[in-house]
Amino acid sequence: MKAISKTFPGVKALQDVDFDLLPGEVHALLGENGAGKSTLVKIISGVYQKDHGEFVYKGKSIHFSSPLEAREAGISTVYQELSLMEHMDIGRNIFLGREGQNRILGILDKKRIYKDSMQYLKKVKLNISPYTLVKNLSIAEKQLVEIAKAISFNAEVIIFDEPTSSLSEEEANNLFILIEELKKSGIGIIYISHKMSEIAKISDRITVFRDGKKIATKYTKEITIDEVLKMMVGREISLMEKKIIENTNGELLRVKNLSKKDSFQDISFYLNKGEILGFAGLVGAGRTEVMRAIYGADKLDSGEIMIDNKLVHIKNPHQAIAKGIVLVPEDRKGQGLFLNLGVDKNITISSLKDVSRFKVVNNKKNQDIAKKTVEKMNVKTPTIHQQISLLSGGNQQKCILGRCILLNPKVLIFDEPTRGIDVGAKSEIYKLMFELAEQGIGIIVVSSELPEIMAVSDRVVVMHEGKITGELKEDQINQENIINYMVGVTHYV
Amino acid sequence: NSTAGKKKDDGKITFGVTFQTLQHEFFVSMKKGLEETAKEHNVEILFSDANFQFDKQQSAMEDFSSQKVDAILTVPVNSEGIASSIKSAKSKGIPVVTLDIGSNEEVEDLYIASDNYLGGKLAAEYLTKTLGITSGNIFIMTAPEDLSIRERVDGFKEVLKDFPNIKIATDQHGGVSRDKALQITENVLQSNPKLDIIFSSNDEMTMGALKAVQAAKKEKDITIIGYDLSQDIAEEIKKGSAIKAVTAQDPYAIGKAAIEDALKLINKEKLPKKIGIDVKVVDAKNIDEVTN
Amino acid sequence: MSNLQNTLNVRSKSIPLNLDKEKIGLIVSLMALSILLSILSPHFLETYNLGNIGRQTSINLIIAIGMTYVIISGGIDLSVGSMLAVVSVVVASLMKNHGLDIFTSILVGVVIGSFLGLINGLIISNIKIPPFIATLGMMTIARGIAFVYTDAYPISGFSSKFTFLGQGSIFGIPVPIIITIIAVAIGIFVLNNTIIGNHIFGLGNNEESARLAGINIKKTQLFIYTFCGFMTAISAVIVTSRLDSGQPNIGVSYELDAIAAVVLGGTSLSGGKGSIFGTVLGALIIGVLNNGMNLLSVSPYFQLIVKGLVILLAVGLNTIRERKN
Amino acid sequence: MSNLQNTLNVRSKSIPLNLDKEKIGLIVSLMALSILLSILSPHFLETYNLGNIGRQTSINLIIAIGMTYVIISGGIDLSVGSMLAVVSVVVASLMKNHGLDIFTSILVGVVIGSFLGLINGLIISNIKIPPFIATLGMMTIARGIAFVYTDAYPISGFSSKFTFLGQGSIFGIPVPIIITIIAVAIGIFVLNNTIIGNHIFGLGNNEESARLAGINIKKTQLFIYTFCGFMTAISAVIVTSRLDSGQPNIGVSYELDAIAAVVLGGTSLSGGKGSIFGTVLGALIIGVLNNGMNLLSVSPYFQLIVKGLVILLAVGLNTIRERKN
Ligand SMILES: Nc1ncnc2c1ncn2[C@@H]1O[C@H](COP(=O)(O)OP(=O)(O)OP(=O)(O)O)[C@@H](O)[C@H]1O
Ligand SMILES: Nc1ncnc2c1ncn2[C@@H]1O[C@H](COP(=O)(O)OP(=O)(O)OP(=O)(O)O)[C@@H](O)[C@H]1O
Ligand SMILES: [Mg+2]
Ligand SMILES: [Mg+2]
Repeated sequence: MKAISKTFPGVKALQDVDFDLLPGEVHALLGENGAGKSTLVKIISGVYQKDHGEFVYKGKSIHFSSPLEAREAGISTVYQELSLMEHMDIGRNIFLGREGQNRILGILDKKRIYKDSMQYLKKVKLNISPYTLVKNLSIAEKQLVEIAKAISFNAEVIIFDEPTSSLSEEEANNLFILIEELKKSGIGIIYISHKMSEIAKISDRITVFRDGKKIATKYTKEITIDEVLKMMVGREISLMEKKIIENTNGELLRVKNLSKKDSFQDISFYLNKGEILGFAGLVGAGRTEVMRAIYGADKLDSGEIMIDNKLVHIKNPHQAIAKGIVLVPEDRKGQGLFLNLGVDKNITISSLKDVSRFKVVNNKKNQDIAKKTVEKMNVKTPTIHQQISLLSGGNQQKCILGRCILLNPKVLIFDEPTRGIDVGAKSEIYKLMFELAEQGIGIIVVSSELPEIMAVSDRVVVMHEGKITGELKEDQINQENIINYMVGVTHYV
Repeated sequence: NSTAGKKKDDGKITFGVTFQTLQHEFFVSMKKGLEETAKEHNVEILFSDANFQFDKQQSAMEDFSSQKVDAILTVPVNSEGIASSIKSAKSKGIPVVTLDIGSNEEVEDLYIASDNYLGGKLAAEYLTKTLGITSGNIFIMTAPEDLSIRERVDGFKEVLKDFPNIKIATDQHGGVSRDKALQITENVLQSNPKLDIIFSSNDEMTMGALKAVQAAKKEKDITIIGYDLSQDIAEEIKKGSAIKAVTAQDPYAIGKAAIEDALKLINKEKLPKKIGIDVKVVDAKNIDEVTN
Repeated sequence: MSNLQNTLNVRSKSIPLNLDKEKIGLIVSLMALSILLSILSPHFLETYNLGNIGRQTSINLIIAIGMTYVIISGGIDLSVGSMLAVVSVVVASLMKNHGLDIFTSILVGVVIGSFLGLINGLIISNIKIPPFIATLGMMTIARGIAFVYTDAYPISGFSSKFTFLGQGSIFGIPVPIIITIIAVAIGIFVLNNTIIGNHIFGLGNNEESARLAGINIKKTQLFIYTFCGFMTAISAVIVTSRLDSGQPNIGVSYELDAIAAVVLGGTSLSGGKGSIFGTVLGALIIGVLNNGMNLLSVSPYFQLIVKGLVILLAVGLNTIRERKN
Repeated sequence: MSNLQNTLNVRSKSIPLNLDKEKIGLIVSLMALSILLSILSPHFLETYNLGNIGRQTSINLIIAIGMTYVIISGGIDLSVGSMLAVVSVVVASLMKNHGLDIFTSILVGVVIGSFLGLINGLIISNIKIPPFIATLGMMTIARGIAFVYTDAYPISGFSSKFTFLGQGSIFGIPVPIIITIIAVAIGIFVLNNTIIGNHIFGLGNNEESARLAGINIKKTQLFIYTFCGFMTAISAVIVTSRLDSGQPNIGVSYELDAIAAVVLGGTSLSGGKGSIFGTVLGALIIGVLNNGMNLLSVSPYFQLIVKGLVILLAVGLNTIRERKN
């Protein structure tokens, strides 16, 4: 691939990227969130079309206009987002769309489907009947089914976009053995992951992306992890320093022994006024679920929540807001935005009460508030009536932040606050967090980006498989310590 | 042969006709009577089908008023709701004739119909006197939301009072349509194995009842008396099926009379307020002369 | 003072006359249809006929206002026709059989209509039965209630004060039209200028986002279906007065007319966007079409075909245009 | 998961009857209802009455098979009742007025039914009008066509060979029941054992993922709505034969009965899951309920209330149970 570029509204996802893959090689893509890895991979697999550049496959310049074409040409992909049919069984999922179109009368060859599926499931070491419905599987099992599906195409190129993000160590190791086998049979593999140890273990070459640009391609053997990290982060994270608040004025929030079956157990921590508490952990560690439970979005099985040393019972987000807890959800599109509505309505929908009398909204005041928020948050939008779906991700995120701040929270929980957001916007959001902290608001930041956690947190809580494995303060906060807790190693502190 | 009605500038007389439904053979025959007679008299007719919706009928009558028709002929969706529409049309100087069903406030200029209550009585008398059946279990298939059907059933039951040995096994809603009546009769036959007689209060239900009786192979055991004649029923009576007789209205005659009398009405001829069209019981003996 | 501002505000901005392309398309269709009809029939443009169109449209339009709320929120209400019948017979029976005064009778009727809507809302928000099924159940049950309550007899003949509501005029404007205008104004105001109106849009856009934004989903759904029941009850009073009769079998298939008006007016069946003004246009197009076909004496069977084609055409053109953008 | 479990799993799940908890719940409800009725009415369990239930259920059930496909795919078909009327009058008129033989008449009728379904499919897949609106349009248009075609007269009186289809028996089993069993078998087979069946589920689960998987969405939708038209046409032939008459006004509100059967049977209105076996149970529950209420002479108005409550109850229990898992 030569000089590939791709622009989305508001984001230059890829700029002049070169990339090559040899048969029988594992080529790893590295880079922070939003660096453009998935975008490149989606161009290769025909989901997106490149804006510029050339794509050469097996010696020929080629263009895929649909995922189907790419797959037929021998490129198969495990996407970052799962795409299985929940109400169908595993076998049917694996063979959906290619049940053998040439058979007379279009009758399903069930025997083959389930027998072959069983084979592929064996390869990924998933010991489950292919008749099991996908909706009954855990996330990890679903991920394995996606992988089984990808290898079932007998492709020449297989792309894995963060395949281990929700796998246990053992499951991941099985995958590595499988990848080794695929490699031996001459298949080229593109592998994306945030986990350095994996990359070191299985990849032959590494390409590092940063902000849509390719930084370098190196042989794995010739480079150290530290060097890679430096390339990934690259820039100095030159953020505004947070002013240390002299006296953190005591405790704001305390949770005790929160548990929810199959999600998290015995979660206890506290948050002080003006403090920023980071929550680190691998994807699937259960951080989101803890926060949603505190916010009343999901039910808790047991545990206590105290605000200002008073026990509170929160049954839904409405009550949480009334008690001063506000959550910025991780899935912007699915849980935050109202895509058909304007910027103004998206910003003010939670705080209409403040500009209302007898439930009638003073639209003028409301518009003023929306306008002020847009200015304050530096949202780039032509007018405040612009439909929010037309804004770039970062600007959308700022609108949701604006909405949350209008609620005058005591405790503000950010779940992946900068997911898919460009560098400039990121530092603006950090700046905002610091400002809020200075005003005495307690902030929790859940993030899968270590640099982010390290840059903003006064204190870091680390979770692993639904449990808190450690808590780090001040000079203890460094990459090594966090990663250790993240993978479940517990140290003496 | 009558050019009596000529008075409008364009020389053409126009009547607006609203039906409660045109999805029923009875009214389609009436429509034929109206159309053919209108042609004879060089009258133009505008048709509207309310499809059993009261307000749709009202709208149609208002629209006719807008068009300044010379008279409105209406088969009310029912006798209760129509009065206000009639009054409103009359206030615009348009005479109104009701067909088959009258308004309960009797505000129309002319009401042309067959007597449903009498028809019900005639049916019962045919059963008890002509056929001489004075005992047994009877299933009466009704549809009480329809006033004319209710009158038929009331008339029928009135006569039955004198025959205590005829027991009403069940008295059920026949669903008005053929398919519903078929299903209901099947079930009634099931719960009343000793049924002897069925009285059905409209033609489609009569056919549904017959099909159920035939399917149960009880054609020999059960006597069906119906109300209203349709082509299908005429065939069955001729064939000598379980339908022994029906009270026949003459919808074509109602239509014909409607045009003729409406013309008289706009020429200010004197007319009685109500004109009755004959009903009679039709059985195998007189079926040929009636259908010809 | 802020009240004044509010009012001004209403006038200047939030009035729905937010004339986007879609609405302009509808207005053009409506005008084209009207011009065509006024050429084909000399009676079409007469004042009396315009009054007819208004009176005839009012019943559907008032229901369609409630239906717009329901559909914007991502739901559907199949039970409006049956609820209308229940209110119609209750109001009639209170006046006629129980000798209550007009005002109380109407009040009770409206309360009952709203209550039936509330039950819809409870079933949908608490038991979480999908709106299609919940209101399908209510449709059957309420129809049964209307029949059982009256034993299938219509109840007729009210005082002229009552029939004035459906048949009378004030300053030459038919009362049903005046009521409709008020209902439209309320419908627009609540949807655009109140908290709950904003929440309805939020709910229809994305239920999960709405919940996390602190919107009380249950309360919002209860309001929506109650409001739809309320509007249906208003419509029921007009029908009852117009017919001078409470009818247990009135309103059959009214839900389809109301849904058609809403969808013609550009409100998306998948929820999240729409406007009352669009619904007004949609209802008017249907009303004008019906009136016109009557005036032109199109065969009643053929009218069905034309109506179906017009719905497909209008929605189809819209869909095609949207896809092009 | 252990090996034993695996084998069990494989065995139990490969049978299409897939007896999950939901189905067992339905079977229990059906049996409870039947036991209750056989206590209340001595005639309920007689062979002849069971035949009645079968005959009466067959018409709804055959339509509901097609409707199941539509709903699993995430759509809806409101036009089945009107399509049924068109086929009914066409078949009747071909035999009676045009003197065609039975076989050709039925064939043409079935082709026309499938063709109307195909048009639904074309409107939905190509113009992308939502199924609710597309089939609402077809519902109105097809009804109009049935009336225009016959001028509203029923067409009656066929040869006994034809009426045998609706009224006759083979080895004591009513022919409609035999036809229904074949239709059910086809319905189950196509849905579970063919590629297109697999694609229907895929489409209903997630249209976008289905497209990514290379499923031809248009072709699948065309098939689904054509199939629904086809099944409706089969049902139309049975109705016509049972009534010995082609009726332009038959089938009004049949869509609601069919949808109710499908949803009672556990097929989700939001698509992606469901089964023909569930639909069979759903249709039987409705059929037994109707039959039982007739046997017990329940007032028809009260029947409406009971029917609505049963639908709400069945779907409600299901929803509550699902939420608990
Ligand atoms: N469909 C889209 N529309 C608009 N912007 C997009 C779209 N897809 C991706 N982007 C943006 O393009 C940029 C690159 O995204 P991409 O998914 O390639 O990142 P990534 O390197 O895979 O990150 P991650 O590690 O989070 O998976 C991001 O800023 C993202 O917000
Ligand atoms: N949609 C889902 N369905 C089923 N299980 C889920 C789902 N989302 C998360 N889980 C499971 O819940 C657990 C916790 O996930 P959660 O999203 O809370 O983790 P997290 O630490 O916030 O990770 P992330 O970085 O993905 O947000 C994991 O075991 C995961 O497999
Ligand atoms: Mg990615
Ligand atoms: Mg998370």
